[in-house]
Amino acid sequence: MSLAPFGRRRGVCASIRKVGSYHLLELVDRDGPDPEPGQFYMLAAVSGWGAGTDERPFLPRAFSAMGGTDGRLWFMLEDIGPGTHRLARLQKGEPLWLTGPLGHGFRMPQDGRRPILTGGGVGVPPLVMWSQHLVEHGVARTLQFGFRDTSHAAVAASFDSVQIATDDGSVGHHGLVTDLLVRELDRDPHATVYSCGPPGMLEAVRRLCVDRGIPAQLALESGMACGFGACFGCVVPLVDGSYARVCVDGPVLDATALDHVPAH
Amino acid sequence: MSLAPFGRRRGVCASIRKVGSYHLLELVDRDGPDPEPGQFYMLAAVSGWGAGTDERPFLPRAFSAMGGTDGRLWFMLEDIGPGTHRLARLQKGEPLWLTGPLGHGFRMPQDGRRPILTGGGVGVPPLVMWSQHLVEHGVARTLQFGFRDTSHAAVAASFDSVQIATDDGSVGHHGLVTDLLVRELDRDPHATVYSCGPPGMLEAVRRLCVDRGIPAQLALESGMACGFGACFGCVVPLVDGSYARVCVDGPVLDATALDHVPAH
Amino acid sequence: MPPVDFCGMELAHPIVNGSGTFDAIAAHAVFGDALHEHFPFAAFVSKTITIAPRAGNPPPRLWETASGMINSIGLPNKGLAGYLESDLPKLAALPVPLITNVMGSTAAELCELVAACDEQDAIRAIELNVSCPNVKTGLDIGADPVSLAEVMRAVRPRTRKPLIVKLTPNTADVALVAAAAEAEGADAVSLINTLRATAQKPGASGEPWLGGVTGGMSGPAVRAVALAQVSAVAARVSIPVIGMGGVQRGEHAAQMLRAGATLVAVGTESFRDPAAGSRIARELRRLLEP
Amino acid sequence: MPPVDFCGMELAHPIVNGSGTFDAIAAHAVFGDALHEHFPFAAFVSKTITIAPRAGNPPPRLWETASGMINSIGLPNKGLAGYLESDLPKLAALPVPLITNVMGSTAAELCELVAACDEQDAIRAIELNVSCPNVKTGLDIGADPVSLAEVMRAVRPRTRKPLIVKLTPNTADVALVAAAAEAEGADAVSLINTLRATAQKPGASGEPWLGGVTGGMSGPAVRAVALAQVSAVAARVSIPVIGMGGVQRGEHAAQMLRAGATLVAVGTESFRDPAAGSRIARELRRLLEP
Ligand SMILES: Cc1cc2nc3c(=O)[nH]c(=O)nc-3n(C[C@H](O)[C@H](O)[C@H](O)COP(=O)(O)OP(=O)(O)OC[C@H]3O[C@@H](n4cnc5c(N)ncnc54)[C@H](O)[C@@H]3O)c2cc1C
Ligand SMILES: Cc1cc2nc3c(=O)[nH]c(=O)nc-3n(C[C@H](O)[C@H](O)[C@H](O)COP(=O)(O)OP(=O)(O)OC[C@H]3O[C@@H](n4cnc5c(N)ncnc54)[C@H](O)[C@@H]3O)c2cc1C
Ligand SMILES: Cc1cc2nc3c(=O)[nH]c(=O)nc-3n(C[C@H](O)[C@H](O)[C@H](O)COP(=O)(O)O)c2cc1C
Ligand SMILES: Cc1cc2nc3c(=O)[nH]c(=O)nc-3n(C[C@H](O)[C@H](O)[C@H](O)COP(=O)(O)O)c2cc1C
Ligand code: FES
Ligand code: FES
Repeated sequence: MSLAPFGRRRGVCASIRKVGSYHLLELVDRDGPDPEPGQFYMLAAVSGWGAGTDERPFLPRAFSAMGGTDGRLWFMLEDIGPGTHRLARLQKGEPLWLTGPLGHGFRMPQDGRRPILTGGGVGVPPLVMWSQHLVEHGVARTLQFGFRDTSHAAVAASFDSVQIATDDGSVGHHGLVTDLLVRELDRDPHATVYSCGPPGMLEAVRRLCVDRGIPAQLALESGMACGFGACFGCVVPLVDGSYARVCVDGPVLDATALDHVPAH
Repeated sequence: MSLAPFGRRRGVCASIRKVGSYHLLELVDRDGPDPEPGQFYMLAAVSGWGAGTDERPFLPRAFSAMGGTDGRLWFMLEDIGPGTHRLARLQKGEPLWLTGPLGHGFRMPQDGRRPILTGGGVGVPPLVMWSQHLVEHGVARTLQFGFRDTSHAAVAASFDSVQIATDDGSVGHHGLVTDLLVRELDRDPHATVYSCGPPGMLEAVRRLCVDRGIPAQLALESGMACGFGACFGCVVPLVDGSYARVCVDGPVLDATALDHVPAH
Repeated sequence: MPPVDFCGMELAHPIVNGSGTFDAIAAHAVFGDALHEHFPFAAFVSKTITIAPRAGNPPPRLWETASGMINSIGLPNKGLAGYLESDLPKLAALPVPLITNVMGSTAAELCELVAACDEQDAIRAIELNVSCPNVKTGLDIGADPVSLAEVMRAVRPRTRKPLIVKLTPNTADVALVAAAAEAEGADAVSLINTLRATAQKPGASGEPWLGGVTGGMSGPAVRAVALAQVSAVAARVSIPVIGMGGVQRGEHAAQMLRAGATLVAVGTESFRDPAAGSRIARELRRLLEP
Repeated sequence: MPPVDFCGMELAHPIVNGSGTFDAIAAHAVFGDALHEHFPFAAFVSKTITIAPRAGNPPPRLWETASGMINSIGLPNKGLAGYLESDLPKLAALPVPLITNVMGSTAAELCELVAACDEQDAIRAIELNVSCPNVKTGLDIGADPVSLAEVMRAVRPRTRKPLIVKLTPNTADVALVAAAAEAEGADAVSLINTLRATAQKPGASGEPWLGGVTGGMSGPAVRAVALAQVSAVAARVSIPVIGMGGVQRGEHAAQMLRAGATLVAVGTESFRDPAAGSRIARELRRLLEP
C-alpha cells in the first residue's frame, strides 16, 4: 500500500477529454507517490465547488486511479451528480485538491489461480490498472466489462483483449457481464475474480463466487465523507455482524467477508 | 418609475471589461423596460453562485444601472467580496439572473435650481446615468467624483466635464469630493444636490445639505436580500423614528427625511 | 395536481408563502398587475402583526451565511389597527385566500389579536407566531409545551376560524409542542420558523453585526433540519402541517409532502426569485403528475 | 500565539478536534509518521466510547446537504474494555494530550465510564457526550437542565480529572443547560454537537435515506447557529468553553474565541482536508499576531 502524504494538496488538470459517456482526466501530482491498483483519491475542484444542484458538492469525491506514474495520475469518471459534473468541467491547467493514494488495493492471485477481472461502468478504472499490473508482471488475465450501451462501451475500445457485454446488445454479448463470468468459471474454476462496478453487479459477483467457493476481491464503492477513516460513514456490512470502512479496510474486500453489497 | 417584469429573468453578458479598479458590464436584457436613472437591478450568476469564500454568495446582489436602452444594460462594479468577485468573472455570452429595474430614481430639480451631482466609488453609475439624462433634457449639471487613487479614477476619463478629487491627490483635487461640493455651494447655493457613494461620503453630503437647507437626493446603498420590499432587511433610519426600505422607498431618498446614513 | 383542501379552504396548489417573506402590497407596487395575474402562492400569509405598531430592529438586519441567511428584522408592522385599516383592504383584493399571522407576548394580547381577526371576513385563517418569549419563563412560548398549552386555552375560544400554530424550531422536541397545540384545539401547525443564529462584525472587535444582536437563519442551510422537524411533527399529530425551511424547488416541496405536510411554504427562495412560488408549484405538479 | 491553558493542560494552540471526526489510529495507518510529526490538533479528543461495544448504524450513514452534511454513524466503538485495551496505548503515544469522550444512557453507566477513565494516566480529561435520550423523559439528557444536573451529581464525584460536558444544540436554551452543568461541577463545556436533521431517498418513496433514519447536521451550514450558542453559553458561564460547528478557517476560529471560547474544535472540515487543524491554527496565529 502506498502511503498518502498527510493533508490535501494541489494537483493540476493536465488534460481532460470525453470518450463516449465518460471523462478521462489526467492530473499532475508532483508530490504524491504512485498509486497501487485499487487505490483511490479524494478529489475536489478548488473553485466552483459548492455551486451545483442544492448548493452541492460540499465534500470531496472518491475516484479510483486508472493509472499513475511519474507524477501523473489518470481517472475516468461519469457525470452523474454535482461533484462529477463539476470535475468533468475542469479546464486544462486548473488546480484541484487531492488526497491520496488511499485504501488497500488488489492482491496477487494465490495457488496459480488465473485472474478474471470482471467489472463495468465506473468500476473500469481500478481493473484497467490492475490488468496492466498483471500484464507487466507476466500474469495472463481475463478482462471482461459490462456497459449500458455503445456510448458507455466506447471507453473499452483501446483496451487489449477484452470481453464486452452490453445491456442493449449494441456491443459484444447482449446481457450481463456476469454471464461472461459464469462462462469463464464454468470453463475453468481455478481462478481468482477481481471485480468492481455498480452494486447490483458486485453483489451478483459476490454470490456467484461465494456459492462456487472461488476467491474474489471486490473493489467497493460507498458514499464517503473523508476517505481516510475519520468519519465512519462509508461502511459495508460484514458476515460477522460488524461493519468495515470501505476507505481504510477496503476498498478491496474479500467476497467471503462481506455480508452483502449494499445498494448505496 | 419603470415597473419590473414579475420574477427573475435571464440576461446575457454581452461584454465585460476592466477599467482601472472597476469592471464595466454590459448585459443583454431583451424583455425588460429601460431603467430610469437611480434604479437598480438584482443580479446573480446562473452558474458558480455559492462557491466563493464561506460558500457565498447565496443571495443576488444590487447594482445601479449606469445606462440602459434598446435591450442593453450597463453596470459598473468593484470586486470587493464573493458576489462581485463572481460577477466580475462573467464570460461574454454567459447567462445571469436579473430582476428589475427596481426602486425609485432621481427627480428633476425644482425652482430652477442647478443640479450638482456629487459622488464617488461605486456611487458613480447612477450619477453618470442621471447626468446623461439631464444633458439630454438640456439641463446643465455639475458633475464631481471622488476616488481613492488613479486606478479608481480611471473610470472617469471618458466622462465629459467632470471634477475629480482623489484621496491620494494623484488625480484632480487632493482631498474629499465634498470639498468640491462645498466650493460649488459657496459659489452658488441655488442648487439641488444628487449624491451616491460610500456611507461616509453620503453622510457628509447629507449633513452639509441639511445644514445649508439645500435640497439633496441621496441614492443609498444597503445590504439587501430581495430588492422588492419582501424582506424588510435593507432599512435606513428616518428622522421620524421609523425606517425606510431602501429598495422600495428608495434607493433615492431626500436628505431631510433621513436620520443618518448608516455605516453598513 | 388536484386542488388542496386546507382547513376548509380550497387551494389551487400546495404552495404558500412563509410569513414575513413576501410583502404583496410592496410587490404590487414594484411589479404591477402582473403580480396579481400570476400570483405565486395559493394562499397569502401576512407578516406578523402585533397589537402596537413596531418599527423593527435597527440595521444591519441581514447577514448572509453559507447557503442561507440570518435576518434580524424585529417584526416591523403597523400594529393591529393600522393593519386592519390600511393593509387588509389591499390584501383582501389578492386573488387568493388570506391568512393573518399574529404575535403577542401574553395570552391577553393574543386573545385581542385573534378576536379582532375573527371579525374580518377577508381573513380566512389565523396563524399564531409563538416565537415570542414568555414573560415569566424567558423561554419562547412555542419552545415549551406547557406555556403553549396555556396560551392556546385562552386563545382558542376567541375564533371559529382555522387557527394555525407556527412552531419554533429552537426547542428540544418540536413534536411534543405540536402535540400540545393539537390537544388544545389548533387546526394546523406550521414549521419551521428560523433557527437562532448570529454573526460578528468583520474585523477583530467581535461585536455583533446585527442591530438586533441575534437573528434567525433560513434558506437551504436549514432544509435538512426542517425536514426532520416536519417529519417528526407530521408523524405525531393528525392535524394538517405546513412544512417550510429551505424549499427552493419542486423536489424539496415534494419531500415536505412525503414527510406528511399538507402545504409547503416558501420563504427565503422568494428573495432570490420573486416568482419562486409559481415555479415551485409548477415543478411540483410535474413531479406529481409524471 | 502563546500556549493555551485549558483546565490545567498547556496546549500549543487553541485548535482541537471534534469528537468522532478524526480517527488518529486509522489516520496513522493512512498517512504514516507524518501524521504524528505534523499532528493537526493541540489535544486529541477520542470518539465517543460506551460501556458495551457498538457496531453503529446500518448504512447509508452520510448525506450531503447545502454547505454541510448529515451523519448517522451511531457511535460505533469497541466498548470501554476494548478502548482501554487496544486504542488507549496508541492514543497515549500521540504527541498531544488525550481527552476521552464517553456516553451512557444512565447515570450508572456514565459513572462506570468516568471511574474507569479516571484510573488511566494517559487520559488527561473526560468529555461527557450527553446527547443520549434519558430513559425516563425520552428527551436527550443534555436537552434538559434538570436531567443533566441529576446525572452530573452522580458522575462528578467519580473523577478529579477535568470533566467537560458536550452540550447538544437541540434544546430550547443551551445556556440554561450549560449553567446547570457549571453549577454541578463541570470544568468546561463544549458545543455544538450536530443539529438533528434527516434526508429522504431520491425518488418518490419518501423513505429515509439514512439507515439510522435521522442524523446530525454539521459543517458550514451550522456555523451561525454554533456561534449564537457559543456566545450565549460563554456569556452565561465562567468555566472555559470549547466552541465548534462549521469552523473552516482561522477567521472562524477567531470568531469563536471572540465569542468567548477558550478552545475551538474542528470537525467536518477535517474530512475535506485532513490537515485542516494545522492550517486553521496557522491562519489563526496570523490573525492574532498581525
Ligand atoms: C473508492 C471509490 C472509488 C470510486 N471510483 C470512481 C471512479 O473511478 N469513477 C467514477 O466516476 N466514480 C467513482 N466512484 C464513485 C464516485 O465517488 C461517485 O459517483 C461520486 O461521489 C458522485 O458524486 P456526485 O456529486 O457526482 O453525485 P451524487 O449526487 O453525490 O450522487 C451519487 C450517489 O449518491 C447518492 N446521493 C444523492 N444525493 C446525495 C446526497 N445529497 N448526499 C449523499 N448521497 C447522495 C445517490 O445514491 C447517488 O446515486 C468511486 C467511489 C468510491 C467510494
Ligand atoms: C441600490 C444599490 C445599488 C448598488 N450599486 C452598486 C454598483 O453600481 N456597483 C457596485 O459595485 N456596487 C453597488 N452596490 C453595492 C453592491 O451591492 C455590494 O457591493 C455587493 O452586494 C457586495 O457583494 P459581495 O458579495 O461582493 O461583498 P460582501 O462580502 O457581501 O461585502 C459587502 C459588504 O457587506 C458586509 N458583509 C460582509 N460579509 C457579509 C455577510 N456574510 N452577510 C452580509 N453582509 C456582509 C460588509 O459590510 C461588506 O463590506 C449597490 C448596492 C445597492 C443596495
Ligand atoms: C426576512 C424574514 C422575515 C421573516 N418574518 C417572519 C414573520 O414575520 N413571522 C413569522 O412567523 N415568520 C417569519 N419568518 C420565518 C419564515 O416565515 C420561515 O418560517 C423561515 O424563513 C423558513 O423558511 P425559508 O427557509 O423558506 O425561508 C421570516 C423569515 C425571513 C427570512
Ligand atoms: C461523522 C461525525 C461523527 C461524530 N461523532 C461524534 C461522537 O462520536 N461524539 C460526539 O460527541 N460528537 C460527534 N460528532 C460531533 C462533532 O464532534 C461536532 O460537535 C460537530 O460535528 C460540529 O462541528 P463541525 O461542524 O466542525 O463538524 C460527530 C460529527 C460528525 C460529522
Ligand atoms: S469515508 Fe470517512 S471513514 Fe471512510
Ligand atoms: S431588500 Fe428586501 S425589503 Fe429591501
